[in-house]
Amino acid sequence: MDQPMTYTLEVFEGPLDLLLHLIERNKLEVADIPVALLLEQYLAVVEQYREIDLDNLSEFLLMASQLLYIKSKLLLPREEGEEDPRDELRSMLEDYLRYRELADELERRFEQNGRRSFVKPREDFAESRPVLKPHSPDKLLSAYRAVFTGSLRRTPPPIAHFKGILTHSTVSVASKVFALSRRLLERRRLPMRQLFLAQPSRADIVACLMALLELLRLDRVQLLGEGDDLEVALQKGGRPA
Amino acid sequence: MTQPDSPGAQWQALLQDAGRGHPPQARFEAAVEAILFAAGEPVELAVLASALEMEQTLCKTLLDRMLFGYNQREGGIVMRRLDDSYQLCSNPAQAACVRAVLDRKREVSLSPAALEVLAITAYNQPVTRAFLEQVRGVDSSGVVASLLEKELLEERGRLDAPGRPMQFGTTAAFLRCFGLSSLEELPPVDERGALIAQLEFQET
Amino acid sequence: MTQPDSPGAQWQALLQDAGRGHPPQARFEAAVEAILFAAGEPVELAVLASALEMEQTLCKTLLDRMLFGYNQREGGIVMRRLDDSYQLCSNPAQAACVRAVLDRKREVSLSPAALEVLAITAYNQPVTRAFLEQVRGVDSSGVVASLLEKELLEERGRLDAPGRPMQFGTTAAFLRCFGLSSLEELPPVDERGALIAQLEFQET
Repeated sequence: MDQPMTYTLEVFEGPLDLLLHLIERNKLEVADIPVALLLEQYLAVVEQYREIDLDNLSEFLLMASQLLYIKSKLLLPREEGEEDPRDELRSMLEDYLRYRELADELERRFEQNGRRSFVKPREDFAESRPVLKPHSPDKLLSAYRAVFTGSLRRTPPPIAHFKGILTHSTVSVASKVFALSRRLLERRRLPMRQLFLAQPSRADIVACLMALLELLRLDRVQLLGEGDDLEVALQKGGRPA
Repeated sequence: MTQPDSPGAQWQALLQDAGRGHPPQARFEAAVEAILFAAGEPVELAVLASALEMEQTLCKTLLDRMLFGYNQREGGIVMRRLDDSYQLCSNPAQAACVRAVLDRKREVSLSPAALEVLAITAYNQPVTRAFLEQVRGVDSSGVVASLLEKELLEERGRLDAPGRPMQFGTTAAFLRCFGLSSLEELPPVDERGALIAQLEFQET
Repeated sequence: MTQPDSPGAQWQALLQDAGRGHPPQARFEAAVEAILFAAGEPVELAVLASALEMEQTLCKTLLDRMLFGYNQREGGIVMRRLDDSYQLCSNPAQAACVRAVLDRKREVSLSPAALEVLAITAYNQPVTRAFLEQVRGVDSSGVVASLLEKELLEERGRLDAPGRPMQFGTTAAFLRCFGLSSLEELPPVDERGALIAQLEFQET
């Protein structure tokens, strides 16, 4: 409230909201996604927000690293049959846009109904203690089965629902690119051993290695020294994208 | 009527009785109005039928007949059907003067985030927090908590997946707030070509 | 009427207008009905008059006229004047069926979690919290506490093991709630294998 602001910042619900905002502002189509252009503007906005303590900052940063990753993938020649690295982001944006439009429709309905119609609290009537509803004993059996074997009533969710969970490994490579770049910006040089020893899990180590290789190929970092004393250093004049 | 005092025979006579406003239909409507008024919240058809000691199919026929007439009188109270439940609410046409009297706290307001979560849930229920987060790209647990408190969302048991996450669905209050009698009345959406369907819906 | 849109002039016309059911009186009554309904409690004349933007004396005249007509229709809702306040209540003539519903509304249902804990306990009693937690894969102490409070579970002494954990079993109230006369009447579950075979059968 007492934030000394000379300009008004728009409030973004999240990284997808911000991306859609940028796409609209640049009069682009969701299908295009010129990642390089968006990344630059995206980072500029996030940087602005960082000063005023943005909620969900980590999610905004995660998206930044994902954009960074896509950008780096786009610079490489794509093998035949290989997916466009933008596909996943594109479908996320499309899904989100769809629900946002549905939300607008709901809002319109809410203005006409929920906001204008009121319900009444329950009338005070003869007080009595809560009573337990009678239940069929079969409910016990099905509850018991549900515990041991997985319920029959609950149908498994479509695979699509797990899309995000399953692709998190991809995201984590990108986040490693981002994390590594940031650490190097602060420290300039890091012993390679230390880099891997700090990783909590095997998946992290793999992701970290892939991130390192990615940065090496993009000529962002270089390796100095040899053997056990190998060090990772920021390439001279290199900016972490 | 051989047993004029038996509720069953009495109500049964209503079906034959085509004329509205005759004593039996009026008596039925008075009873339903009293029940719905006192309850405040939505009351299920099954509960109404059992309280009135009548068959559900008959009860439903009479309720739907009542629904139509009740709302046609354009009074201060309207009757709504929400799935298998019925509820009375104040007439939206009177919103201005009701607001002038009502405590501000009773007014529900919904943020864009809340509307997004409701839209995603309505079309995919039951959904987990992780699913909402996946679609929106941000943590949504605060929004979910506030929608649970507003009784627009409810818990729907745990998903059979690692961590057994809680699943959420929309409530009868959700239907009422958005002027729907059932989820089938939601604007139609296809899988991918969704937006087109949506636009067509708005145009008509 | 020189200013047909001014509320004052509009309402004023009502006083001259002796006939009931004319649009202005009907509009007044709809507004009042909506306000009293949404409020649920007595609303003072002064509050009503100010919400409707009219003079108190005029408002009172119209309210009292409405009071008479509203209660004559013998619906499910009646209107009451209490000192300087007005309130809608359910018609006492409908008390029997209102009570039938409201009492029923106080019936508590069991959550899926509670059913799971009851089922595991019923088939394995006495059980410890740790056992329940291990089988369900989630902390169950809140559920156990609420089932103890509902008297569906009871303590059954401590287990002779490290930590001496409390053990729990089902109660007579549990049997009543599930319509059983003894635990032997529980739906049979043989061994694990039998249960799984049964499930596979159901799935095909």
